Order: sequence, then structure tokens, then C-alpha cells
Amino acid sequence: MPSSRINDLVIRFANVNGTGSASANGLFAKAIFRMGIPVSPKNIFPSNIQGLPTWYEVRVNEKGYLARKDGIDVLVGVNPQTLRRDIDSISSGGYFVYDSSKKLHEEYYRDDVTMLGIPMMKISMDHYEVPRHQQLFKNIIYLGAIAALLDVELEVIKELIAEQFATKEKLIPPNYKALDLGYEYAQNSFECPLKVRVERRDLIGDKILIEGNEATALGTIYGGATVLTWYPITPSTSIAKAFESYAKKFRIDSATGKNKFAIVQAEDELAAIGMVLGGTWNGARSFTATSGAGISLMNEFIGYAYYAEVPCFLINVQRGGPSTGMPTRTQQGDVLFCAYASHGDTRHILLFPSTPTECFEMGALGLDLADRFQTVVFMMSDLDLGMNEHLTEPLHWDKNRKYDRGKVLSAKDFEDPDLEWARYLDVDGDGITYRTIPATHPTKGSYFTRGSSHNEYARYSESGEDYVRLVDRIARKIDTAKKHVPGAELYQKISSSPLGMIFYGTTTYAAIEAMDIFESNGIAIDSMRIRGFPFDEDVVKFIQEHETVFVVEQNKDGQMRTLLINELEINPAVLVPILNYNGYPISAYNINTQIDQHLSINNLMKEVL
Amino acid sequence: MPSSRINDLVIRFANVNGTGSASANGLFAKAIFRMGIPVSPKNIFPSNIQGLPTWYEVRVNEKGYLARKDGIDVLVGVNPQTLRRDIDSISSGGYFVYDSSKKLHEEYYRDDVTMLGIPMMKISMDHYEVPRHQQLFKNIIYLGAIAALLDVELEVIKELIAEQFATKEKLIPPNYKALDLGYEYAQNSFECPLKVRVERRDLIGDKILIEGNEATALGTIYGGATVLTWYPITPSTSIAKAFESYAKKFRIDSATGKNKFAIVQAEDELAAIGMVLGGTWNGARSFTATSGAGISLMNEFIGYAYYAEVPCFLINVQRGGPSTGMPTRTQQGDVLFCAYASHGDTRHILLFPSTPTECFEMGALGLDLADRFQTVVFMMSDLDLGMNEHLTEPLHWDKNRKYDRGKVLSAKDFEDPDLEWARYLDVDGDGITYRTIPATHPTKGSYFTRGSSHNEYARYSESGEDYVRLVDRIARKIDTAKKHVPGAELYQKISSSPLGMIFYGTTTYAAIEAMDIFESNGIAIDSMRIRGFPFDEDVVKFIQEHETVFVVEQNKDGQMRTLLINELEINPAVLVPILNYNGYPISAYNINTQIDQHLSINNLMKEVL
Amino acid sequence: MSFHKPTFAHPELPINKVGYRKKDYEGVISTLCAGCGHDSISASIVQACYEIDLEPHKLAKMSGIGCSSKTPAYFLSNSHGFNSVHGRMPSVTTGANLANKDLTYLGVSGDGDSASIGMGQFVHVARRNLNMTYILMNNGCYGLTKGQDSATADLGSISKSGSENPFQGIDLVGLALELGASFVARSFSGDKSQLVPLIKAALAHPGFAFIDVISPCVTFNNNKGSTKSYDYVRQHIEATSEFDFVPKEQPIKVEYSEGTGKSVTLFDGSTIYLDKLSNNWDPTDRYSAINRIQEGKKKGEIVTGLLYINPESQELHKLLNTVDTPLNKLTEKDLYPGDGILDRINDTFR
Amino acid sequence: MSFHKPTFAHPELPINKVGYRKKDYEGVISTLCAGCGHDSISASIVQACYEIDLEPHKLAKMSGIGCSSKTPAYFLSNSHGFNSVHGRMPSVTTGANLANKDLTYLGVSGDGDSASIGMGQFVHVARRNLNMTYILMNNGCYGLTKGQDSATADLGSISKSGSENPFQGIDLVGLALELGASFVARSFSGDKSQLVPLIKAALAHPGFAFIDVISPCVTFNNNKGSTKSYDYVRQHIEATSEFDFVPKEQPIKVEYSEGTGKSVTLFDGSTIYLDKLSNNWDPTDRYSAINRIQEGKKKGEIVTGLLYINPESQELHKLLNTVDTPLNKLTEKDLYPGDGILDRINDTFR
Ligand SMILES: Cc1ncc(C[n+]2csc(CCOP(=O)(O)OP(=O)(O)O)c2C)c(N)n1
Ligand SMILES: Cc1ncc(C[n+]2csc(CCOP(=O)(O)OP(=O)(O)O)c2C)c(N)n1
Ligand code: SF4
Ligand code: SF4
Ligand SMILES: [Mg+2]
Ligand SMILES: [Mg+2]
Repeated sequence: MPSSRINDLVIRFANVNGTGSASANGLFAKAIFRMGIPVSPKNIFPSNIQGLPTWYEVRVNEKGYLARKDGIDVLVGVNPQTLRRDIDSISSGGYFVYDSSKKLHEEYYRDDVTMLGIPMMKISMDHYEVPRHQQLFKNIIYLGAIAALLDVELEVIKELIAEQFATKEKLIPPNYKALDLGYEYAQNSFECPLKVRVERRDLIGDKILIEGNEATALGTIYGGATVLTWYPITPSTSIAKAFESYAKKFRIDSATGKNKFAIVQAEDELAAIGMVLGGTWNGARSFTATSGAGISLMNEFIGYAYYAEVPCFLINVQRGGPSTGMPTRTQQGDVLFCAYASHGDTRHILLFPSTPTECFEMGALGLDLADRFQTVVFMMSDLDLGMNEHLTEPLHWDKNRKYDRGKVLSAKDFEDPDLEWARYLDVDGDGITYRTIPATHPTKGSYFTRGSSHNEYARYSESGEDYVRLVDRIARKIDTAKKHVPGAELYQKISSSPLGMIFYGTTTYAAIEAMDIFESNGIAIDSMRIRGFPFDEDVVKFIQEHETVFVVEQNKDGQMRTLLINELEINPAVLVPILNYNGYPISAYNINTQIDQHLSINNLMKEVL
Repeated sequence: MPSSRINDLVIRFANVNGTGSASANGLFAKAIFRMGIPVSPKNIFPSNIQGLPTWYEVRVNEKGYLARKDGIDVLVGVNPQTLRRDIDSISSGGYFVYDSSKKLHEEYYRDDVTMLGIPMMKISMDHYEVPRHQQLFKNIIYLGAIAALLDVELEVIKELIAEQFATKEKLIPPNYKALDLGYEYAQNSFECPLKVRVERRDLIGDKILIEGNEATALGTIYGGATVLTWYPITPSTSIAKAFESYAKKFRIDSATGKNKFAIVQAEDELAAIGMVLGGTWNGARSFTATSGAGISLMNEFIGYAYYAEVPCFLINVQRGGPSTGMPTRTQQGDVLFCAYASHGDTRHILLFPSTPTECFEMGALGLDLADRFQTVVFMMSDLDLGMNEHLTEPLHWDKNRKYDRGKVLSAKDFEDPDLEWARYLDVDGDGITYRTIPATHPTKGSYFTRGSSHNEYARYSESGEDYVRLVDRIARKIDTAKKHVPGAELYQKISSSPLGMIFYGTTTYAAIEAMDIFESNGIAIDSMRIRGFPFDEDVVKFIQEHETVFVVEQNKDGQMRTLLINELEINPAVLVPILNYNGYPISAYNINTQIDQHLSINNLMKEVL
Repeated sequence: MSFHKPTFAHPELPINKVGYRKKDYEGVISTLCAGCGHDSISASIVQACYEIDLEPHKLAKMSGIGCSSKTPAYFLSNSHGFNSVHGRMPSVTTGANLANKDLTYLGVSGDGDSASIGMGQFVHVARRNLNMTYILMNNGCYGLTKGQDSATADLGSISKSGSENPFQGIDLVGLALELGASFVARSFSGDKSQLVPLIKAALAHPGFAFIDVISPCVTFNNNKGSTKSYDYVRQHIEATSEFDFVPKEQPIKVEYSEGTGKSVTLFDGSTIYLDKLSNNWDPTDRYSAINRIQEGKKKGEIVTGLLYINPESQELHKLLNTVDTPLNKLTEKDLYPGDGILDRINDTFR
Repeated sequence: MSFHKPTFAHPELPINKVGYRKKDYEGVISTLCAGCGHDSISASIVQACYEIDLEPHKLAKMSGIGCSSKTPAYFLSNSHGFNSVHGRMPSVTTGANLANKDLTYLGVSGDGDSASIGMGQFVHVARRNLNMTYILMNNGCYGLTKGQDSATADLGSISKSGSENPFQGIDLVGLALELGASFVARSFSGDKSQLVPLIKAALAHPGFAFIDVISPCVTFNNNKGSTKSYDYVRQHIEATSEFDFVPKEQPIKVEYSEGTGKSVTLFDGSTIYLDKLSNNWDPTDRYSAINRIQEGKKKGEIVTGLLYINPESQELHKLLNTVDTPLNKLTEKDLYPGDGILDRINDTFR
């Protein structure tokens, strides 16, 4: 017997890509959101345009847990290619909703799953004529049925449909009809609602449901980026797309109709980052977004930007590596590579957003930090964060906020007869030197930017002493950044357990849930979320205050753990890796299991309880 | 008063590049070698073709210490641009040999240095007419003078000159004349020999004096490389040059005059490595050599080779980084970058030669390992090793040695009806799977090589389980390599001190000397040289057996130390970095000073003594 | 994910000279969009390889990244395939070819793959006259990343989202001719009767054989206003000649109109027949080809067919003077410099 | 290492319209080999910038890596310089130009830098018609890495070590023309009287202005048999016209032979005068330029001069429709989307 649960379920839609299902599925998630219930949808899509399996998985959870959860309560299976595995994936006691236009072969039946056949295609063909419409409305029909089965408010879905087709009003009635058809079929055929179902709440507040990449793009818009140079690559492409569409809305000069921005689709990633360097060197806020292979290709320029000290904001929306790897799956697999990218001794600033709201904030902050530190700043997003909608705080911008352009001298500064300027002279002791933008002054302030070694006056030098002074100063500069990157977030006022847990980015949702589960089992685990690199003092302190610290991340080699050990001179024995690297977002259950296992093996359980 | 020393001196020649001095200076070093005395020359040259300062520094040491030594006993200064710093660089009690054709300004005089003026240019102009000759013979004149001053046997130099001009005999007499002119001038003008001087010994045995790059190229020739694809970059270029010249000597089919090799100067490093992958995939031993920027550019393909498991032997002759950095200076700055090159979780095999003899051996071994492990193998040479002549054991090749082609199936294998082959199936449990070369068999054995995730049958797969199985197996495969890379070299039978020292590549010379100095001061330090990565058990054991281990390397961030900590889960407190990163080869004195400092700060001295 | 076609073979299907049925030249079922031009090109490749009696395992399939670059999985399952990284197929093919001069190399690429990120390698593989066939599946857009304009998109072409391309399109045919490529052709995925013989000739050509095949992307670039849509291409296509390729040994049965035809005999004895040639154009003179294309452009024509062939083509191995045995067949016996040599080398360093 | 020239200025030296002496356009002392062609080009750049009354700080000097790419240190010390990585000068210049459309961008590169590793960026910067002057210091070899053949080395050219280049040379002029570059010229480092006005015209041209300057490498490629040696170039050079560039406002004092001359007026009102034009060649028709070069090649001529100019050139900012104010001058005031906008955006996500 299925257990009865309200607002706590996982539903998965199994579709074929290119059949218009994405829109119907999106309506479902949005309807839950509108009903005031926390929701977390995940798109699991192939690296392909049409005809392959794609899944849309939605977790509904009124406690607000947004992590992916293992176990599927309801599976809407409309892809014959994957029938077997879809049915197998349903939790015992769950439901299988399928298209019964054709009879389901007996071998697919499961005793412990309720099989709910709906002749979706048949209904659609009975009511619509054009084949393409039959295909599209089939999706709305199953949405209607799901609404009945799960008690989703039909009015809410209708409202969403009306908004969606606001400019194509004649599409509204046929959609309504399809919705009703599905709804009624389910009402008439099954006992509705099911035991797992939803119910209106008021738990959303002013939160929004937005993709990380969309928020990132908005961050760079508010942060004052005017130059975007990029090369298409999943899952970063939608940043460029969103930047373009917002720029076209808010960055057109009203008098002339001209653009207060420039977007260039570069010929490849090497060119994209080269253009960023040219743009920032010349004083315009510029950035690029890429992933995986793009980062590899950018390595030469990354080292250049580090060494010649040219600001460069680089957004890495990570996907499954190495190589082309799993381009439509998520991972946090480039952490180490980005931290030390390019040949020679280097170290780069990293930002780790874990919500779209932070994508927005760090999208703007990254531009500031790049200018302030005249170096490469990576924002380490990932496919899960970037391409899925997340429930998150609304975006906020202080209208009086000024861009931090860093240490840039103006023509006026050069009028000061006491100014003794040298491009790479550390006058403030923080490792950051003063730069000039070309054309600042007719006779003062020009200098030569180069990736070969140079002295304080930006002159070429092969002196070992000049070199050592230079690289030591740059290292000092990156150290200074510790205080400027977003600090670690602590989930408790004071440390109260010998056990600690560190996480970052998209491991956060699952880690918080895992922490709660441990707590409800009487095990306290202190937690900290890392938001920036180089690490600040809080990170050191947190680790020092715990005997064992679990580092939760989504890669194979425990890359953040390596970074912690190497940068903070931590004994590796203290840091226990908790890893997930199969390309799917990590679940709380996974974390709990791995930590449990470690604790029981090490007999720590006793001690902690 | 200069102290009297035999066969223990440092002489430095300060020249202008493009003036033919390299040849004269080389004769000096070779003469010492022929006199049976260990010698170690270092070229310190600018990133430029003509007209800039260049130095040639030779250490003569009958104990056989080959490291660069701080302190210059004799400086031959023929570059007016650097007069001041050259004179300042001489050790107190040393000698300054200069061209007195023009009077030396008084300000240059030093009381604690013997100033030996020789009117080199004047002598040359008196005896030679063509300006270019005057320039060239001036170099031979100072060589003659130095022979007199240091007691270098004139006959030996003459013999070398005769060999050099064996095919242009008429150049011999004028060279002899110049040599004699210099020799006689010095004999007549100064008390010869000086207190620091040389004297014939028999300490060379069958050793040779050869550049690392030359030996590397020979290694690849003997190792069976037939395809070299490369792009010019200092300091790796001379590998390609040497490979070409040996191939043209030993790899021409005598019947047809055709080449049993193919060399392509690629359009860039991305193409160079792409060609290597194509070549090895298709069964020809292929390799490339590059440095710094080249490695950065190759990152995408490196990840591909790792993930799709295509053999790739890549020689990195390291230079001063990051970016263009110091292209004509030496560093071990790419260790970490190469170990984990490319985005995603990766790990690559590294070889660390420390003599030209090892360059030869590893040049061949690298080809074997790449084939055996179907992955990227880096040989980590550096500018010092690659472009300077080193006294080293003669090259040796077992004429019965077979190339290890790794697990490659032949048409015959496919005739076996029991063969169940899948490209990425681990049948032997070592993580290494069987591959086929294109055209092996008409209907069996074909497969698709790809950088996207795939299953054991080389078919594209987006399954998380397939992915995890794949990357875990590859990790296992790289682990297997531990037993196949050259093992660590231990400098004692059993560990006998709480202190240990780890070094690799070109830090070896200085480390060994430093170890001897400590020993002569009554401090025992156990030592180990790393020759390969992933690390073998001996490395673990060595570190475990010592309280404190000094890791000597030539980069800023202690990259090998990071690698040790990360791979072996070592407490960082145990590993003390001893670093030198100014672009000059590290000296024993430098190591001693740094270790001393550490010991006294930590009060370990007492304990050890 | 790849799906395998059921492989029962009708025994009555005709067998070619090397003993294979046409089915043996197929691959796994395509996962491209229904109607994608690339699938038609795959079919032409299958047809061409079958017709020229090529043993499948003696061909290597090379590609980069993109919808187009996936196609090697959809033909010639008995051939080894190398799906490399984005834009770098030419370098990998160069290396493979260096290793074994005896195989046939068939590279496929997309316009994003070749004209943007891969431009450098395209230029240099042409310059080296590598013995390979290079098929560009040219749809004027980036299919796999969802339809962005590529560098071959024509000036003024309208994208699916309605925007007009402000940039001059790169014509890789023009570029290949300028670079002195030894075989240059253009065709259309929808014109199998022209494409199949072109591929056959390209495979036989000893040197770099480039075929730019306009191959509409039904999903992202088949809209009105696009100059790479099926409709547009069909309306503007203009063949330079009728074309046939006859492998050596095969009896010649082509008839061509007196005075307007030309035949070109290749190194291996195969012959290319061109009939009804355009005016002012000689397929063995590359400047006349450049001019012919220009002329066409002025009139808005997409000129197709074999545009240029250099019958004197010297492929890379000739330029490098490599031995006749493929390098990957050389063993210790062939490569070991000989006893005593290393001692002599050591001596030169004493 | 760089050496600074003594900077005492003779007060009597002539001052140009913007108040600078020629000396003010110089840089630090060159460290190139004595006699290197690149140094002559630097001198021509100094001369041209001085003559067109360009304020040095309003020009940005961009380069890649190589002996050639070092030259920006040897001219225009009052300009900012960006010595980027090997082969990537075009992308950096593109970004810089996007940031500030008001500066003049002068890029210099070598043949290794542009025709090998930088080929992709060269093609695409031309395609985008970036407003810049691109000077290729073409010596047919890799100077800085000691003389290897480059991709512009001509087929059959003999290297210093005596080997013959087996590869077809890439002619970047031909390529630029094929790509539709809007200003294409060729010159010789030793011909200052032609080079200086060409550089002046290129700097004034609103769009991508490419000048391929043959610039012998005295150290590695000036030997007999080299087709890039001083001797060879001097013997084979053939100017397409006499050439002069007259900035706007300046009185015109050029006389040219009736019937054989042509003048082209640029956007800013400057004028280019060409006299004694080659036959069958119109500098505003790019196909006639392609043909003229070909004709020259057949005769073994190195055709120099302004080969093609598009007087209708639309540079990248026009294509992108950017505002007149340089983007790097826009402030919070210009860029902030406005109060309440973000709330409205938030609403769209509810
Ligand atoms: C280095 C790198 N950058 C970006 C991508 C993403 N990417 C995949 S396919 C593609 C473009 C494909 O376009 P095209 O070559 O024209 O092939 P089509 O899909 O149109 O056939 C891009 C940019 C990648 N795989 N690798
Ligand atoms: C990525 C990379 N590869 C290789 C090099 C080494 N390198 C320096 S200059 C140069 C070639 C320069 O040739 P060219 O551009 O013709 O300039 P020239 O010296 O002849 O003026 C090369 C290959 C480099 N700096 N960076
Ligand atoms: S997206 Fe375009 S190119 Fe890709 S498979 Fe579909 S139709 Fe073909
Ligand atoms: S090597 Fe050649 S290109 Fe370089 S500075 Fe000398 S002459 Fe000029
Ligand atoms: Mg395409
Ligand atoms: Mg050059």
C-alpha cells in the first residue's frame, strides 16, 4: 500500500527530446511553486537535439529541501525506448503513469507499483488533427491527468498557460481543453488524488524560481559588463543567450537605438578569452563563460592574465569530465584545475555560488574582483546550478552601488607632480599595483603589457631577482584576496561537535538536508560552506576545531579536499572525502550513507552519540 | 691573496650573443673534460638572437660535483654592457680577465680581485683583417690566454680545434695562431698559472659530455619512434633538431633512399599533439616535445588521450613560467600542472630524468609506457638538463630489447573463437584493456574512439554507472603504473637519520653535494631521488621512516611536495620545502643554507648532531 | 546512447567486388533529427564506399565534434573511427596518415568545427596536401549547440530567431582553392546523384580532397530567409558540369557531348569524366575555378560539382619521402640503428 | 633587457600638428639583429605616425610573440603596448577595440605568429573587419626560434641549412582577399617610400587594413636560394602603382598621369592616390586584385602596393551597432538598468 504523504514526493517525467515535453513539465514545477510549495526540478537531458530519452525530475518538499532525492514516487513514462528502466526506477509503493493508447506488455507490470494507464495519444488524436499538435497536446493531457492525480490546482496551471500565451491568445483554449481532457480522464478513471499529493501552502515568500545561468547573466549586467565574448558550449551557452536578451532590453541607448554593449561570438575559446583580456586591459568590463574543454583551451591566456596582471572574469559552468565526458551531466570536476590553471606556479581566485541568487551576486562581484586584483577570477558554477531552475531569494541590487574598478590611475592623478608611478610597483604593500588604461594621458602612464618577465617598470628583464620579486608580489596579491572573496558560511555559532562537514556550490542542498537527518538521529555535525578561494581564516579555524571533517563534493578525486590540504597545510587524515561523481546531483541519503559508513568503520559513532 | 686551488673552480665568460663566443667557450669545457677532470658548463643566454649579454659558466671540480656553484673565481669579461655587474659578481680573491684594448675605467677596479687586462681585440686586429674574423679570433685569443692562466693543456685544445675543422682544414692554422697569441700574451704578461688552476686527472672514465635534449632524441630513436610532430619552442626545439639529424643518419632505407620516419613541423602545439594521438592510435610510435605555453595549449588533447586511452608520449623541457615567463631560464615549474593536466579528474604518468643518460633511457621508456598504459606519459626535463652539456654515463642499448607495444590484438588473436573482445573491458584486472590498430581484421576489432563517455564496448553512453566504471578503471590503470615507472633511487641501504631529503631531476647534483657537506659536518641526511609518478611504495616508506623530509625543487610553490602530500596522504608538517625559483640551477650552498635555517629554527640541529 | 540496427542480411542483396553487401557499409541507427542533411550525406558515403569496392576496415573514419561529427558512427561500422575534439580532426588524421599511408582516410566535419575553431588545422592540412577526403557538412550553423550562426553563414542570412547575420560568410571552397588544395568540390546533401561520384573521386584522389556539402539543419536553420535551407539551396544551386567517376579497371561507358566535356585520369588509373562544362572554366586550372565561383556568386548561384583537381597532386608522404612500408609496420629490425652505432655516437661526445 | 635611448631633443627638430617631434614616436633601442628588416618597418611606422599627426597615446600597439612581435617596444614609447601570446594578437586587439572604438589599433605580427599558430585568429579578425592596421613582418621563417621555415616560406625556397621547402607557401594577401578584408597591401621593409604612405592609409582606413611586409631575416633567411632574402626580393619586386596618401584637410599636391591613376576617398575625407596603375587591375575590385597577384606569380613577380581597398568598409562597431561613446567610458549612470527593473525581473520568475 502506498504510504500517504502530502507535499513530499518525487515525480519524474520520462520523455523523448524534441517533442515539446519540456514546456508541459515546466508548467508542472511552476504550478507547485505558485501553490506556495518548495519545488526543485532537474532536467536530465541527452547530448543530442531530437529523439533521445530525456527526463524531468521534480522534487516537491514542504520542508524546503531542494536536493535531488533518491527514489521516485510517481513516474510519468511516455518514452517507449526507456520503459523498462523507467518502471524499474520507481520506488516500491509508487505509481507509474503511462500512455495506454497501446497496451502495455505484461512483462512491464510490477506488483508493488500502481499502474495508471491513460490513453494520452488516443485522446489527443481524437481531439486534434495536425500531427504536430497531437504530439504537443499529448503532453498537456498528461499534465492535466497529473494535476488530478496529485491534486495540483487546475486554475494555477491555467493561469500559467494564459501568461505563457499572452501574445498568442488563440493558443490558450486548445491548451485548456487538453488540460481538462487529461484531468477528467484521470478523475473518471482513478481514485483521485493519490496518497502522495500536494496541497497549497504559503512557504515560498518572495522567492523566485530561476536558472543559475539566467541569474549569472543578470549579475554581469548589473555588475556593469559591457563586453561579452564567448564560444558556444553546453552548459554555459545560456549565460550568453540571457546576457544578450537582457542587454537588448536594458542596454539600448534610447536616443539612438544603439547598443551600450558588444557581444562577439568568438571563433573559439582561445579567442574568447583573448578578447576579454583586450577588453579589460582597455578598461571595459568584459567576461566570458565556458566549460570543460573551453577551460583547457584557455590555459595559455589564463597564465598570461595571471602573470601580466590583466583582469579576467571567467565563468566556468562545470560539466562531467574529463575530455568531452558527459556534456549534459553535472560535476564539480574542475576545482583543482582552475585553482592552479596554466603552466608554472599560479594560483587563481575562485568563487563558488550555490544558488542562483549567489550566481547573480558573484556574477557582479567577479567583475569587481577581477578589476581589483588584476587577475583571473573564476566563477565555478555547474550544470545543475546553471541549467536547472532553483527556488532562491529574489535578486537584489543596491542602486547606489559603484563598480569597484580597482587601482586605476586617471589623467588627473598624473597631474600630481609627486606621483611616482611604475606599473608593477607595490606602493600599498598589498601586492596590488596601479594600472592605467590606454590613452589616459598624452605623455605619462603608458607601459608595455607582456607575458615575459619584467621589472616594476614593466620593462623586459631576465634578472632572477626581478623575477623573484615579481612572482612573490603576485603571490602576496592573491593572498590579499582572501579577505575579499566571499567568506565561508558557518551553519552554527560555535563549533559543538568533533565532526565537521565542508561543502560548496551545489552540494549545499544535500549537505544541509544530511546535516538535519544526522541531527534528527542525535548526531551533531558542524557545517561550513566554502564560497571563495583563496580560503579565509574561518576555513582554517573550522578545520582546526574538528577532529574529523567531511568534505562533500561532486568529483572523483576530492579536489576541494586537495586544495584545503595543500593551501592550509592540513593533515590529510583529518579530511574525509564524501564524493559523488556519476553526473547526477548528490543526494542527502548518499551523504548520510557515506558518513555513516566512515563513522562505523572508525568507531566514531559511539563517541559522537 | 687568492687561495690556491687545483681542479676546483668556477669560471664565467661574459659575452655578447651572436659573436661566436659559444664555440670558443665550448672548447674550454671540452678541454677540461679531455684532461680527465669533471666539468659542468652552463649557458645563461637571453631570449634574443644577437647583441645581448650571454654568459657561459663552467664549474671544474675533481670531486665530481656537477651542480652550479655560487661564487665566481675567474671572470672573462668581454661584454661592455655588463661590465659593472660582471666585476661585482667575482668572489673576493678571484680574477677578472678583460679586454684591455680600451683602457678600463678606474671605477671598475676592485682591490680584492686581480685584474688581468689582455688587449684581445687589439691583438686580433693586428693579426687578422676581415672584421668578422677579428671578432671570431678574439674569442680564441682569450681562450689561449685562459689556457695559460689556468694551465689548460694547449695540445688538448688544438686537438679539439683540429677535430672541429676536420672538413675545413684551412681554418685550423689561423685558429692555432690565435690560440698561441693569447697563450703567449698571458705567459709573457702574468705569472702563469694562477693559484686556481687545473691539472690532468683520470676521473672521467668512459663518461660522455652531452646535452640532455640530444640524449633524449637518441632515446626516442632507439625506442622506435617513427613519427615526430612538433612546434618550435625554446628549450625543447633541439630535441626535434637532434631527432631529425640522427634519423637522417640511421633511418634512411639504403635501397631506396627513403625515410623510415616522418617529421612534421606542425602549425602549433594543438596540432602537434593531435598528430601524435593520430599516429599512436594508428600504431606508429609517435611523440612530441614542447615546453610551458605548449603544455597549456595541449591540455584539451591531454584530457582526451587520458579518457579515450590513446598513447601519447610528451616531452616537456621546462622553462621559467608562468606565461612566457623566462623562456631561457630553467625551472621545474610544471610538475603539478602536468600531473593533473586538463579539466576533470585526471592523473598522468611522469618521468623525471636527472642526467642525459636518463634522458636517453626515459626517452625510450616513455614510448613503451605510453603504449603499455594507453595514456599520456610526460617526460619532465628542463632547460638546464636539456640545453647544457652534462658529464654522464655513456648511452647503452641492449640490442635484443624489444619495444613494449602493450596490449594490442593482432588479426591472429581474432581467429581464436573464444576471444571475447571489448575495447574497454578490463579482463586482466590491471585496468589496462586491449586495443586494436585500424585495419587489423576485416570484420572484427573495429571500434570508435571518443572523448565522450562510453561503455566497455566503446559505445556512447550517458549512463552514470558506465561512467563511474570507466573512470574508476582508468584510475586503477594509472595505479598499476606505479610498478612500471622507474622506482625511487635511495642513497643509503637503510634509513639512519630522522632527516630525509627528496629531490628529482636537476636538483639532484646540488642535493648530493649538499648531503656530502652535511655529512662532513657530522649531520646525516638520508636521501631519495624520485624518478617517476605515480609514486611507488619506496617513496611512501622513505617518508614514513623520517620525521622531517626536505623536498628540494626548483619552483615557487613546492609542487612535488604538493603531489606527495596529495597522493600519499602525507601530513604536510613532515615535508619541508627547499626551493629555488630564480631561473638559475640550484646550488648545494643554497640547499645547505635553507636546511640549516630550518634545523636551527626548529632546534632539530641538536637532536641530529 | 546508440542503437544497433538488426543485422539480418538478405542473402540475395548484391555483393561488390571485395565481397561486401551495401549493408556492410552502414553504421548504427542515426540519432540526428529526422530530415537532417547530414544523414543523407552518410547515405551517400555508404553508397560510394560500396560502389568503389573499398574494404571497410581499410578506411579510417575521422571527425571532430558536432552533429556532423557524430555521423561516422552511422556509417561503416567495420571501420575504426576517431571522434576527436572540436576542430582538430585534421591534425589527428595527419598523424594517423603518417603512421599508415596504406589506409583511406575519410574525415567529416561541421562548419563550426572547420570554419571557426578548426580554421587553422583546415588551412594546414590543405597546405600539406594530406591524402584524405574531407567532407564538410555545411549547415551554416552550430547544430549541436542549438543553432548559433557559424562562420559559413552568409551575410544577410536570417536565423531561426529572425536576426540577420552581419558578417561575411567564409567560403571554405574559395579558401581551399586559394591554399592550393588539390581537389575541391561543392555539393548538396540532397543531390545524391552528384555527391556519390564526387565522394568516390575524392576517395581515389591521392591528396587532399575537399568536398563542401551544403547540408541543411532542419531544426535550426531551415527557415525562410536562411541561405542554407533546403528551399533556398534547391533554388540557387548550379552544377558546373555533369560528373562521373570511373575506377580503374572498370570499362568506360560514359558518353559526353563533344567539345564540352573533359576527362581527368588519376594516378591510380581511375578517370573522372566531366560533361557539359560551364563556360570559361577548366577543372584543372584553379584560377578558372576561383573565377567561376565568383561569377556564380555575383549571380546568386551556388556553384556545385568538382571545381578543381590537380592531376599532378603530390601528397604528404611524397613530400616527406617516406618509405613504402607503412611506418606502423616497421619493427625493431627496421629501426634499430645497428650494432656499434651507439658506441660511435658516445665517442662523438668525448 | 631594454635600453633607453638618450632623450635630449633638439629643439629645432620640426614639430607636427599635434605638437610632437619625430623623436616622440620612437621607442627603446632595438635588440634585433643589425640589418633585420623588422627594424626598417619600425622606422616606417615611426615616420607614418609622425606624418599623420597622430597623438601617440591614442594608439595602442598590439603584438604576438617573435622577433617581429618585439618591435612595438621599439616605436611609440608613449603608446600603451600589449605583447600577447603567440598567434593571438588579433583576439586581444578585438577585445581592446570593442572597449574603446576611439583609439587607433596597430597590430604587428610575424609570419609564424600569423600564418601558423595564429591562422584562425587572422582569418576571423579579417572576417569581422575589425578597425585596425595589421602589419605582417614576413621573413618566411621563425626568427626568434632560430630559423625554421614558416608557412609563408615559398615552395622551393632554400633555407640557410640548404634544405628545400617542399610545401606550398601560404600567401596571406591572397587569403585576406578571399576573406573579403577591406584593405589589403603588400610591401617590402626596404621600400620606405612605399611603406610609409601605405601605413598612413592603413591607419586611416576604417576597417581591417592588412599589410604584408616582406622583411628579410638577416640571420636565418638571407641566404642564396631564399625567396625572402634582400637580394631576391629586390630583384622580383613589382609595384602595382605609385602611391600616396593625403590626410583630410591637407592640401592636395599630387600629380598623376592622366588615365592611369585613380583616387579613393576614405570616410574621414582622406584620399589615396594611385598612379601608374598596372593593367587589368582596379584597386577597388578585389577579384581584379586576386587576378593581378596571380598574373604576377606566374611571372615570378612579387606584386606590391595597395592591392585592394573597399571604400564602403563597415567596421565591426558598425556591424554591432554600438553606441558612439566608447564602452570603456560608460559608467554606472549609463549602465544601471534603472530603479524597479530588478523587481520586475524577479516577478517574471514567480
Ligand atoms: C572546445 C569546445 N568548445 C565548444 C564545444 C561545444 N560544441 C559542440 S558541437 C559545437 C558546434 C558544432 O557545430 P558544427 O561543427 O557546425 O556541427 P553541426 O552540429 O552543425 O553539424 C560546439 C561549439 C566543444 N565540444 N568543444
Ligand atoms: C605557444 C607558443 N609556442 C611556441 C613559442 C615559441 N616561439 C616564439 S617566437 C616563435 C616564432 C616566431 O616566428 P615569427 O612569428 O615569424 O616571428 P619572427 O621571429 O620571424 O619575426 C615561436 C614558435 C611560443 N612563444 N609560444
Ligand atoms: S540539430 Fe540540425 S544539424 Fe543537428 S541533427 Fe538536428 S537537423 Fe541535424
Ligand atoms: S633573427 Fe632574424 S628576424 Fe630575428 S632579429 Fe635577427 S634578423 Fe630579425
Ligand atoms: Mg554546422
Ligand atoms: Mg618570421
